[in-house]
Amino acid sequence: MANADALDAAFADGPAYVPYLVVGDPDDESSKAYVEALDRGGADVIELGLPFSEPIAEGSTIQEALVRSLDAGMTPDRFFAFAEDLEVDAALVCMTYYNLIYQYGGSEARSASDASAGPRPFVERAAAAGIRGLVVPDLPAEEAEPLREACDEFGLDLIFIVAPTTRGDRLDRMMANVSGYVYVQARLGTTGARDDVSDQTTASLDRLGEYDVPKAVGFGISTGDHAERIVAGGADGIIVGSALVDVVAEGVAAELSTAEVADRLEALSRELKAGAERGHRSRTETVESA
Amino acid sequence: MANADALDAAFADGPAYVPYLVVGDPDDESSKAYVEALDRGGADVIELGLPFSEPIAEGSTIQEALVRSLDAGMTPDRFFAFAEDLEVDAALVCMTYYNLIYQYGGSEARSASDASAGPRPFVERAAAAGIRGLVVPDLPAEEAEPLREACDEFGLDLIFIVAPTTRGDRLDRMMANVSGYVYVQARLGTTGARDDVSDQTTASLDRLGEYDVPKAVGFGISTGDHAERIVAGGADGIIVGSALVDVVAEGVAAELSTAEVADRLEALSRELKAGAERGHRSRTETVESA
Amino acid sequence: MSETDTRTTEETETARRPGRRRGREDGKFGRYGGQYVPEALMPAIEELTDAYERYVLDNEDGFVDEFRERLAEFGGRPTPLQRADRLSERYETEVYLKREDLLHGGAHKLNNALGQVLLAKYMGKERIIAETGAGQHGTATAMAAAHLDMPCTIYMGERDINRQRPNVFRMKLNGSEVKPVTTGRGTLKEAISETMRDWAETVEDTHYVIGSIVGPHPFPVMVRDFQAVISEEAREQAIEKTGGVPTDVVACAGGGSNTMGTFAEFVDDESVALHAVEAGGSTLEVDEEAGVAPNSASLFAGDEGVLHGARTKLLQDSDGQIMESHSVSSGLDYAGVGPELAYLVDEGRVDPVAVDDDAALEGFHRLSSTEGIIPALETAHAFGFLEKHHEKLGERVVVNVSGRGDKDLDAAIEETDKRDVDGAPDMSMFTGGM
Amino acid sequence: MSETDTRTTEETETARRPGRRRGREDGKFGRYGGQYVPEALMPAIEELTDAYERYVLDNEDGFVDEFRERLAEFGGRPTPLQRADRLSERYETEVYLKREDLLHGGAHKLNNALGQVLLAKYMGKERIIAETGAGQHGTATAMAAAHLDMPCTIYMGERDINRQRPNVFRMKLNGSEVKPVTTGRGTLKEAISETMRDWAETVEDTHYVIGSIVGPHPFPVMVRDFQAVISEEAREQAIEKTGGVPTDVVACAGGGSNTMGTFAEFVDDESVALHAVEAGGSTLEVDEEAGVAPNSASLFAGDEGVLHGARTKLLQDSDGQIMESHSVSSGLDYAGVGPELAYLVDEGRVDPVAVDDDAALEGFHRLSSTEGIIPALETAHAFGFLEKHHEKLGERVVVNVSGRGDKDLDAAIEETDKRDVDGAPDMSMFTGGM
Ligand SMILES: Cc1ncc(COP(=O)(O)O)c(C=O)c1O
Ligand SMILES: Cc1ncc(COP(=O)(O)O)c(C=O)c1O
Repeated sequence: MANADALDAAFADGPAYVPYLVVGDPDDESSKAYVEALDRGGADVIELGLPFSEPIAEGSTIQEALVRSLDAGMTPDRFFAFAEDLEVDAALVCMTYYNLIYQYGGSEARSASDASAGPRPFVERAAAAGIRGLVVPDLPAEEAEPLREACDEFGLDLIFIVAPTTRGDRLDRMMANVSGYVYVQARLGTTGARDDVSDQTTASLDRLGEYDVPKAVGFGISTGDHAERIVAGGADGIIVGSALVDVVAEGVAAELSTAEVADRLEALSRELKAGAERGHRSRTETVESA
Repeated sequence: MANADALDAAFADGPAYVPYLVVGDPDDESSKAYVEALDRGGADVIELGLPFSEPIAEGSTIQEALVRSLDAGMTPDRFFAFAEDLEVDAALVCMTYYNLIYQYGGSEARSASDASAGPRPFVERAAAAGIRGLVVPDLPAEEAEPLREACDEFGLDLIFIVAPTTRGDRLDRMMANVSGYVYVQARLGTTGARDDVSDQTTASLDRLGEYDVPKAVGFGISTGDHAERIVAGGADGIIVGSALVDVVAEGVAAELSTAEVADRLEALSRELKAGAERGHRSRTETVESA
Repeated sequence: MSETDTRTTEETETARRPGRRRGREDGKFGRYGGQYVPEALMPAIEELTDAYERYVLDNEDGFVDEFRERLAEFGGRPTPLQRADRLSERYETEVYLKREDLLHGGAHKLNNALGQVLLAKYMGKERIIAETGAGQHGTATAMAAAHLDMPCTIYMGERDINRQRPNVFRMKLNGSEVKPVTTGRGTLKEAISETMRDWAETVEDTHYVIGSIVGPHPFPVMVRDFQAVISEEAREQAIEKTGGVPTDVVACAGGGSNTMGTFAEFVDDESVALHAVEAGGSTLEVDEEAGVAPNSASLFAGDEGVLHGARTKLLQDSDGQIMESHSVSSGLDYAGVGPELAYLVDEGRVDPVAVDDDAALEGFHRLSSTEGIIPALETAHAFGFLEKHHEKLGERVVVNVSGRGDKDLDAAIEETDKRDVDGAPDMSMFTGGM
Repeated sequence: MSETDTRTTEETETARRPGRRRGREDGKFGRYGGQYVPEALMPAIEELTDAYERYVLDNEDGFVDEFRERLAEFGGRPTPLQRADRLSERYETEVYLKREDLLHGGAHKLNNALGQVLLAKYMGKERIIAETGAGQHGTATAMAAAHLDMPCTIYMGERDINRQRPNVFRMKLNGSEVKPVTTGRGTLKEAISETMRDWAETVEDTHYVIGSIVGPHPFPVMVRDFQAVISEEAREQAIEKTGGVPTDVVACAGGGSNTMGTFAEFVDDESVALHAVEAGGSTLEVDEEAGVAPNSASLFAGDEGVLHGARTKLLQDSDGQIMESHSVSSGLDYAGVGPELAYLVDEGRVDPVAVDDDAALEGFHRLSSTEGIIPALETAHAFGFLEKHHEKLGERVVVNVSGRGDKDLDAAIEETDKRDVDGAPDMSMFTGGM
């Protein structure tokens, strides 16, 4: 049974470390070990990727992980069973594409003349599996009403992604719908590990300053140094995906043991978490010395 | 040196046997033996084919013979040398396409602003080589004036081909230009040995009845029986090409000796000549008994 | 000048004919359509929507005039509406062919590609990207980009590259960069993802030319409006030649761009029956287990979902995973369809029909041998429909010949060889490839 | 109705413009032309001459009206005259393209094939035969025959069949019989001989569709008159678009049908320079010994002779044997040329230019990458000319794009790979064939 704390709690004391992995990559058993390693490494929230066949928002690292998971037979029901099975302290968030949410529960929901019937069964099942929030990269705020309602009904948070280019009306609309945290996209483009920290991040955090919701920055964070600088720059948390998925992919390529890969994931997690904490301290110090 | 009798003489007593072979097929030496075999077999006139690269009026049998000869290096000059070298009693006629006649003697003749300068050098050289007449299948009477003049100058006959479809003005114009004999095309189509005698032949001979020039029938004659029926039908001579070229081609394919091929050509010639003579007798008898 | 006159008349006309305006306001076609895209793309999509409204709808800076002129000069418009003498005899009805196969590039695809590349130029973009599956949209985009002097990158699955080499060659000849996509199965789906990925990083100076009436708003309305020139011409030509609008209009449907292009101007003519012919593949049965639909009949056999930015009808399994679709014609081989068509089918305005591979191949040979026009295999489905359903058609039928078949010779030899196709010539000397 | 009006105007026009009537009386163009054919064909040729005069010149039974209508509907006429923006910039002169590549089938060849097949129908013939080399004339004839429901046999050398399989496939798809010619070297020459042979046997019910302005009268004038639609349109379009006739008109020349088609209406406009661009092959030097001309520049390098029924300029050795010609483009690979062009060159009215294989390939890549039009390799020679001689051209140049290059992709890859071609994309992934 997953940890039942609310997402806000995860951001309550100190910067949150929010790692992402694709569930079922490369198989359910290893995947469980990997997610639990993230937890041991200090995860506050874990984003569990439920693979969709057309992941238009992903970089190639994550896309390939999604394909590995699908090829191994991942389905929404297996995903929920996986989540139920997990023994972790971190709060669980499901990251997937809207069509899987919309289809869940079969054709009855779909073919009802009321189009909003779609997402409810998925959210209900997710809640039962201990999922505390949803990230849906292809669902803009404008189309989010039915999902927002279902999340409210079952007590899940709906997390939106804010891009470097999001501002004005769109940003307001999004902020009116968001809960849990906002996913601040560090740069233009899709997911994927990078070496530098973007100026766009700082600008985004500035723009978001007035909104009272935790801001987790993602896209491209791969080292403790990154994490430090981002948190120092004002982020309430860091989201790390591709860098961790890379570790899994290397494990597949080099045929490493599950334990070995889990160890590496745990170690990288500790590094990232420690970086985030350093960043937080330096920020506090700056604030104090100011 | 070729026989110097005029062509008319060849038709003077009894039906004329007019065989055709491609000079230089498959090489000059064999070719000489073959032509001389025709002569021994009773030829009255021999049509010597000078190969042109685009023989549009030929069937595939003769076309392939032309290619064999060209591949072995035949040229107009070698052709004339070949004719000069022959030891035969029959009168020699050259059958070729107009471009070779027109080009002979090089670019001086060609580029003269008077287009009629073209054929003269060829005819002069042919006459010197003992050629008594020309057959030019792609030269219609309408375009024949310059060649006609050159032939008159050097004492050659110009033989025209009359098709089953030639009548009226065209026939008159042709008959006004022809000398030696007319080549009566037995059927529509191109050269090639066939098994039957065409009704078109009889019709053509009827149409030509009023003109006072020997009528030699060709296209498709291959046996003594054919020859007999054609001469019985009123022809003054028979022209045989593809049936003889076939014998040469078989010799090439079966790698027979030159002597063997020459014997076959002589034998077939005897059969054809005998057939023609039978036909002539039966016609004479019919006339007498009428 | 006369262009402007025509436009004005058209605008009045459009106002009287709501079908031509559908979706322009908000990208919605009843429950279908929308903008299901990553947030990072939203600004680009908004910028594009704005540009679409200004240039395409309001002819700002004379965009529409230039577009029409280039379509005429470079593309070869208008294409003829030709009476098909022998098909008319065969089916005892008047059959007319709208000859999009004569458009530059050999298919209707250029209408859209030229429109979008020109629009990108008006928007001040400096670079064009596009996905392609069979290569038809890619070649059209590459041509338009060369014509308008825009750098262009085409994403294409590695497997498709190997299957469609002549089209790859054409794109490269036209100066485009062709980027092989090696992720996943290396086909159209992955190429679309890869193009979206590129766009997400480069939205500021790059325009993504989508190849059909799919994707997020404003693509479905914009592509329809560019392709609508087909039906604008066809309707006028039909009236001029036959004295009235046709009784039936037929077009094949993959994503649906030639379909909506051919239907657009007739949607408001209630007397005109509209037939959208989908690829029935080998069978309409679906292999849920393998996630494979051996067809691509999303209008006929699909159900509602969200794909590539829009809510529409899809081929999907019960979880919502998109199926691998199949068709003898790679250009129809897509698991989704334009949201406007999904709507018009639900409304009963468009009649969806599936024609299987065999019937399409027969149609291919029938048109080739009796009318002297070798159609694209996509187009051939429309002629399979004619053979099967001609008895229910009225007395004046317009069929859109969406493309020519030169690109399909290899595939047609091979597929014909596998079957006993009615009316096919003996091709045994060629089997084993050319 | 308006068709008839146009015709009348045209006839008056023609009367004022002797160039359009040249050769119609007797098939003579100065010293060139004539009817050098076997006697057995003369009646067919006379029958055809009579039919040409009645139907084509006098529009008996409305032949010309039907021809024009079918050219428009089936063929896609008029083809555009397009301004080539980037070439105009490059050469600092206005370059316009006459887009015959957009004609059905992908080349100007259909103008003639459709005219002759229709004429055969008016004559009551029941069967069509034609020769083909590269397959372009064969495919055009096969299309026209299918369209007009005439049985059709195409003769093609066995070697050409192997080199041009896609075109063979197209002819068969259109319902034509393709007869391989195995005599001799199995190329165009032999195919012509074989077709003549068939014709000599079947003249009564068969029409032989010759593919260029070559052969005995009335073919050169008749094919010119059918192809003249190119220049009729181009002249009108040029006047409409630019306010006057062009200063220069450029067309490639093999047999010369697209050349004369493009020139015909301009011959009487003395201010218009006419450039006939021949295939210079690898060199203009001739190998007398081997009987090989590594080019097919008969206007530029040939001399007078008689071939395939007409007196004209030829590539021949000093004996008068016809040379094997060569060009990177198989459609220009012919040792003769139309007698009318030979005449116009002697008169100084037409400027003959040879462009070699390398320059043609560069032209091919230049047009593809800068204008988005992949030309036939034949056509590419005209663009090789433009590059080399643009400085001597006037301010308004019309170039005929005689055909599209889809048929040439394989050859272009291979030939580009052999050389270092300016502006060619990197195609290394494709070399070794596709
Ligand atoms: C000739 C042709 N027709 C139809 C299609 C299907 O596309 P759409 O349904 O968007 O017209 C294609 C796609 O490649 C095509 O090439
Ligand atoms: C595209 C194209 N252009 C030109 C030619 C040359 O023929 P002509 O000189 O008769 O126009 C051909 C012949 O096949 C061709 O296909």
